[in-house]
Amino acid sequence: MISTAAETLLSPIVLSFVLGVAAALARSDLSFPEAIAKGLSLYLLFAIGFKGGASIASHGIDGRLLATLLAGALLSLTLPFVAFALLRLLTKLTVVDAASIAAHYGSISIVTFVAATTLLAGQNVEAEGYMVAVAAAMEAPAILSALWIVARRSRGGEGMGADVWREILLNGSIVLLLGSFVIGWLTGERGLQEIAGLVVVPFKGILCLFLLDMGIVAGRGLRANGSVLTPGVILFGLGMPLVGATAGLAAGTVLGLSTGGVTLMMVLSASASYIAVPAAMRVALPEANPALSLGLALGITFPFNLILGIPLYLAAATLVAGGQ
Amino acid sequence: MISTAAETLLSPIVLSFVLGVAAALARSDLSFPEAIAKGLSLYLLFAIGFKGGASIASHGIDGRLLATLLAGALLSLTLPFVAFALLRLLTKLTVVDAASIAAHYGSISIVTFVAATTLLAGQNVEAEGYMVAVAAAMEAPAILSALWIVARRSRGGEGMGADVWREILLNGSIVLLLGSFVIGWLTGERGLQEIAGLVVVPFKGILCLFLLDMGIVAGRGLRANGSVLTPGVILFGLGMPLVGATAGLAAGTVLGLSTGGVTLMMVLSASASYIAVPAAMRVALPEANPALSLGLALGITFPFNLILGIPLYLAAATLVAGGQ
Amino acid sequence: MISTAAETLLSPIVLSFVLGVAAALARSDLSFPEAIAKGLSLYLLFAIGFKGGASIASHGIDGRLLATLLAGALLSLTLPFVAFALLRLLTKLTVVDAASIAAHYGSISIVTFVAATTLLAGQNVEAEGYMVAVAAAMEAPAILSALWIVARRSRGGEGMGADVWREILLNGSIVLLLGSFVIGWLTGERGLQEIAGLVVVPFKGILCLFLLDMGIVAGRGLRANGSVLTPGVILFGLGMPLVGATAGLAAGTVLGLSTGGVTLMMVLSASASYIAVPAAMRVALPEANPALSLGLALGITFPFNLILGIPLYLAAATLVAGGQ
Amino acid sequence: METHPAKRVEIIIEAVMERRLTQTLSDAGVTGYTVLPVTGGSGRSGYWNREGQIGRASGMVAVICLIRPEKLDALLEAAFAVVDRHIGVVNITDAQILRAERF
Amino acid sequence: METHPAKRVEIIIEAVMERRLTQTLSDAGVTGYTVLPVTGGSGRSGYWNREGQIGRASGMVAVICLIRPEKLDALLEAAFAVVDRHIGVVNITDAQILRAERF
Amino acid sequence: METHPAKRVEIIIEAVMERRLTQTLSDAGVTGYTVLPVTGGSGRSGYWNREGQIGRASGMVAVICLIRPEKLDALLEAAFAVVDRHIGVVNITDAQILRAERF
Ligand SMILES: Nc1ncnc2c1ncn2[C@@H]1O[C@H](COP(=O)(O)O)[C@@H](O)[C@H]1O
Ligand SMILES: Nc1ncnc2c1ncn2[C@@H]1O[C@H](COP(=O)(O)O)[C@@H](O)[C@H]1O
Ligand SMILES: Nc1ncnc2c1ncn2[C@@H]1O[C@H](COP(=O)(O)O)[C@@H](O)[C@H]1O
Ligand code: NA
Ligand code: NA
Ligand code: NA
Repeated sequence: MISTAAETLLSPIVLSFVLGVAAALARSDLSFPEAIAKGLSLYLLFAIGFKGGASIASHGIDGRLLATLLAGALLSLTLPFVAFALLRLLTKLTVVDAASIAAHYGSISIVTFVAATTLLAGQNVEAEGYMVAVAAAMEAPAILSALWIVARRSRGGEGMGADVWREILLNGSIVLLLGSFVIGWLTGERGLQEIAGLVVVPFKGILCLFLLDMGIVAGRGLRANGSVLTPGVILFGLGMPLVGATAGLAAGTVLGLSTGGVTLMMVLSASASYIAVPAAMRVALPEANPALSLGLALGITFPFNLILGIPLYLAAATLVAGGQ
Repeated sequence: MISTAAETLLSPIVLSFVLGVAAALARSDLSFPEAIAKGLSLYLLFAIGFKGGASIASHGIDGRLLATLLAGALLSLTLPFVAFALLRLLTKLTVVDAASIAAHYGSISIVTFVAATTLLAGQNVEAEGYMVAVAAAMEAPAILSALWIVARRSRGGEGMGADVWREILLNGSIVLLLGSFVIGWLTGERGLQEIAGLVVVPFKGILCLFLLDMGIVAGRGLRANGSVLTPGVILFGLGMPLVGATAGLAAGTVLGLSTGGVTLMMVLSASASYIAVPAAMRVALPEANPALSLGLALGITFPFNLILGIPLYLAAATLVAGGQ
Repeated sequence: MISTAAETLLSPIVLSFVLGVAAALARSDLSFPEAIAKGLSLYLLFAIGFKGGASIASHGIDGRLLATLLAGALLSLTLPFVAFALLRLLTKLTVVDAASIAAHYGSISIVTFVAATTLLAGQNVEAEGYMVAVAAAMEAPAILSALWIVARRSRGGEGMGADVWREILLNGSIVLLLGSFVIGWLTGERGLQEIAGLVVVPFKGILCLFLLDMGIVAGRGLRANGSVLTPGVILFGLGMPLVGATAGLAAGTVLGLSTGGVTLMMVLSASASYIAVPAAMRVALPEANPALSLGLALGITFPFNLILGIPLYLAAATLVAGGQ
Repeated sequence: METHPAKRVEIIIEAVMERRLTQTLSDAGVTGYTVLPVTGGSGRSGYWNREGQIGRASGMVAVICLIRPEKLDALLEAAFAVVDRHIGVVNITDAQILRAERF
Repeated sequence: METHPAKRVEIIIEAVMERRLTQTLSDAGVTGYTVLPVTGGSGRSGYWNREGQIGRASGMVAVICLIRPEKLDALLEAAFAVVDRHIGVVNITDAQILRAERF
Repeated sequence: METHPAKRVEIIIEAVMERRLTQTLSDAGVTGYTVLPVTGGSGRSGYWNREGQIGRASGMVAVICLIRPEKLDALLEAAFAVVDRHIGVVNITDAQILRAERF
């Protein structure tokens, strides 16, 4: 496991993130235009969805698909309660702030998922193609739980109409991920070969550029708002991934997923959203401090998962689910 | 032909467009930044132009080049009259609106051309490399005809100075298409090999992303302005491509083009502009409703050509021009 | 050498630049969105830095590295004095304008460097991987010299605080270049293979697109402000690169670099900054006319180096340093 | 040239609220508005900028409405309902407009 | 600080007409203007936004001119000639400027 | 709705000077501002636009500050110190604001 961690640390992917953080902390003006950052994220979603679908098309679908989707949604629905309880224990945050953070941690970070897939592939660990769909299924339920917590505990929270729900369920990243998953499924191996020049060849390099940008954003966030990250909050940001990963390990093992699948289930549960949920929280819980949840998700938990978490989860999954 | 159509339908290219339309109709916020959309279109123009030129360089130039260019320009010049007559027959549109639409249909849609080239290549049907230059030659003449119609029939129309003409003839997409065509021609097979990593390897995948964006824009247009598309207008949007394609078939056959060449001639004649002509019409015929012409070109005719038209035109060209 | 020049001239890289200039001079509206242009430049910096680092990792580091870095910094520090003297001799520019231009010419143009590396590789001439680091080391010192000249000769110049110096030394392009150089070094050949699909495969094609954009910007600059380029100024723009290249040739030979290394040392010395220094000059010497220095660097010296300079420098380096 | 008095209302609001704001304005009978991008800013909740961001959570937009003076109150009520709990500032200036028949 | 009265004219017009407008302004002796991007809007001709668009047909821009009050009429005449048949709105506010010698 | 008088100061300045300007404003006690992108313009130093540019040397930005009238002078002094030797224009308009407690 230690050698895996070292290898992870020396992967261009991780180093690119580190470079971004360092540049931002040193106050370099290195930055990506907003349009480029968005373009990179559209690319990653399209590619990862497509490859997931194509992999299903060639490996056949698995009886576990439905059960895994359900398990993912359930994890997303329940983890916010755990996160909320932990936050109330460890910190003095308001109900609204704690609930907002809990929503982030119940949901998932697709780029952590992408990085994990890539690092697993680099060690020849394959996973079920439909884990991409599971990722999509885990994005939204956590929001529901967080709003329910707020509704019960405080008078905050804006009451989310059907309109807001449609918006969350049809948010761009979910639609693109699932849409390209379906396209990959329909066109299969042949479709993959047709567009491998885009979705496979430059994939890892583009992931590096994306992580470089994420590093810059994370570093700038830490520099500007690092002070909101009190020790209790940071402790949560390091501990909650382990709690989530344990839940994911249990679920993945019970479902009988492959080692790679279990690892990804752990990664999803351990990761915290930094695109979809932040926007939803601005709409639904405007009183929550965005610097707090974003700083935590992007500045603490994301690097933790990227650098230490993924090798750790793989080791645990290998131990429990058996060698590959 | 039916199997070709099915294959077309299941190509990632077509499915990406469908995904975009579906996302927009479902009111997802999935969208591409304007800069990325423009960047993708610059890439496609550069790549298709370059490859066309390189193909000429290696296959040698054909006595038919000049005649084909001329025929293209003539088609672009005459088709607007047919389109205008059809519109007056089928719809109650004003002279200015009908003329503006006619300009769009006399001109061409470069992305339809690119998609056709790609789908043809997928079936090992090659075409003359200079069809790219023919596409460029067909962009502008239709505008002239439309303005002539308006000048004769109504008092609208802004009188286009030399200034406006230079602007249309030197519009970015024509210049990039022809420019990269010349570069491809000059640098030949060797130049192509040097930059194949950009203009060949990821080409099809980037086309998918571009069509995804076009689908989103088309779907949003249909949702916002679908009501302007009365049955008569829609009928025109489906019938005019067939009229154009027939003219293209005749011209291509008389010119003695290859099966692929005839198909592309049909595609060009059948397609309707959605970049160059709309901008020109805003300048020259500001009274024309842009939602109408753009909705028709992008929302009706483009998908029709992409999904049904291209396989149909290929079948017709094969029948008339003989197997490959 | 003549055949090399002809080959250079017919490379898609050079022709793309020419196309951009032609389009702008013809007043076409062909243009790249700002975000795309920035994205392309980030890509080039990342790729060239990474490949330089990876090359060191596999070829081992060279005792000459430190000496070469030092020599580069010294050249950057001294060339502005030569440039300033030349300008006072050849033109009637103010002290501030002359000093600002001198800063541009003491510093380097990374895209000229990238183009040279690419053209050299096309002729199987390899260079020391650490030349990328030398390029970074040569960016800033020239600014110091220019400000010193102004401080001594006139009352202009804004006094650059520590703050401004940090800004210049940590400017985005230096940080990205050096950062990716280090990543390439750390991850080595294996890292390069992982992301070759991005940093190698499409590299040359992306360079073409970037040069197309640079051509457009250069052409527009010439059209808008060409009148500031008096004969004396133009003479400087053509002569200074030769002076710089000679200094680079001497330094490279004394250092005992390979033919490729000497050529790149000449290219760096001969080239003029058009990203980092212009921004620094706007801050530090706002009275200097930016149209002048930018027009000269981008409109005269860059094309000169690209088309004539690079083959000339290679020939000279071959002559002096001996065939590869 | 003939000009007509109007009010120019400029609402700087979180990007995530753009659609809600414009919807509310439409419902309040505001027939026209223009949206400008915003790249950064600072206020009580600190400094932000859009560089490198991909989500809409941290950006803002500026919405400009030109309206007849008598419609001002309706517009402000509507805008306030949306802005109230959210980050954002609203300013109103007296303006003159051409082609008043359009407003 | 010393300030001087001026007019701030804001013209929101179709992107395709930008060059024609600024050319006309120059011809009318307007020495300075600034162009801001616009990402979306709504008016009598409905809602639009720039996302995913590649052509210039459907976008707009905002052109801001600061001028001495006495030049206002000339500017408005010039602007109106371009805006007249096209989509667009024009508003004028009273402003104060620094460094009047520049205008 | 209750509104409060304020000043709307719009500073159009070189992009390279943005950080210096906002820093100076903060130092002068200006608590809020918003930065808008600018795509092109024209003035005594000629025409420019951002298309295809990659450096910050040739672009500008517009910084909008809403402030209480009594703070105007302090702001203008601070802004002038930065703008003085640089390209840029400053205009001030009278405005009304909602939620004055925020300013
Ligand atoms: N006084 C002001 N003038 C201009 N813009 C402001 C002002 N105050 C706040 N803003 C804008 O509104 C955003 C949120 O403000 P706040 O809610 O005070 O954090 C800031 O980031 C600015 O973009
Ligand atoms: N009252 C208004 N206030 C601000 N912008 C407007 C207004 N009316 C129109 N616009 C802008 O001008 C564009 C065209 O307006 P229209 O010609 O009414 O469709 C709209 O899309 C808006 O961007
Ligand atoms: N009168 C004006 N109205 C609006 N913007 C202006 C004006 N004068 C100058 N500007 C802006 O300030 C920039 C620099 O102006 P200048 O220093 O006069 O070259 C121009 O490119 C415009 O963006
Ligand atoms: Na999670
Ligand atoms: Na056509
Ligand atoms: Na130099």
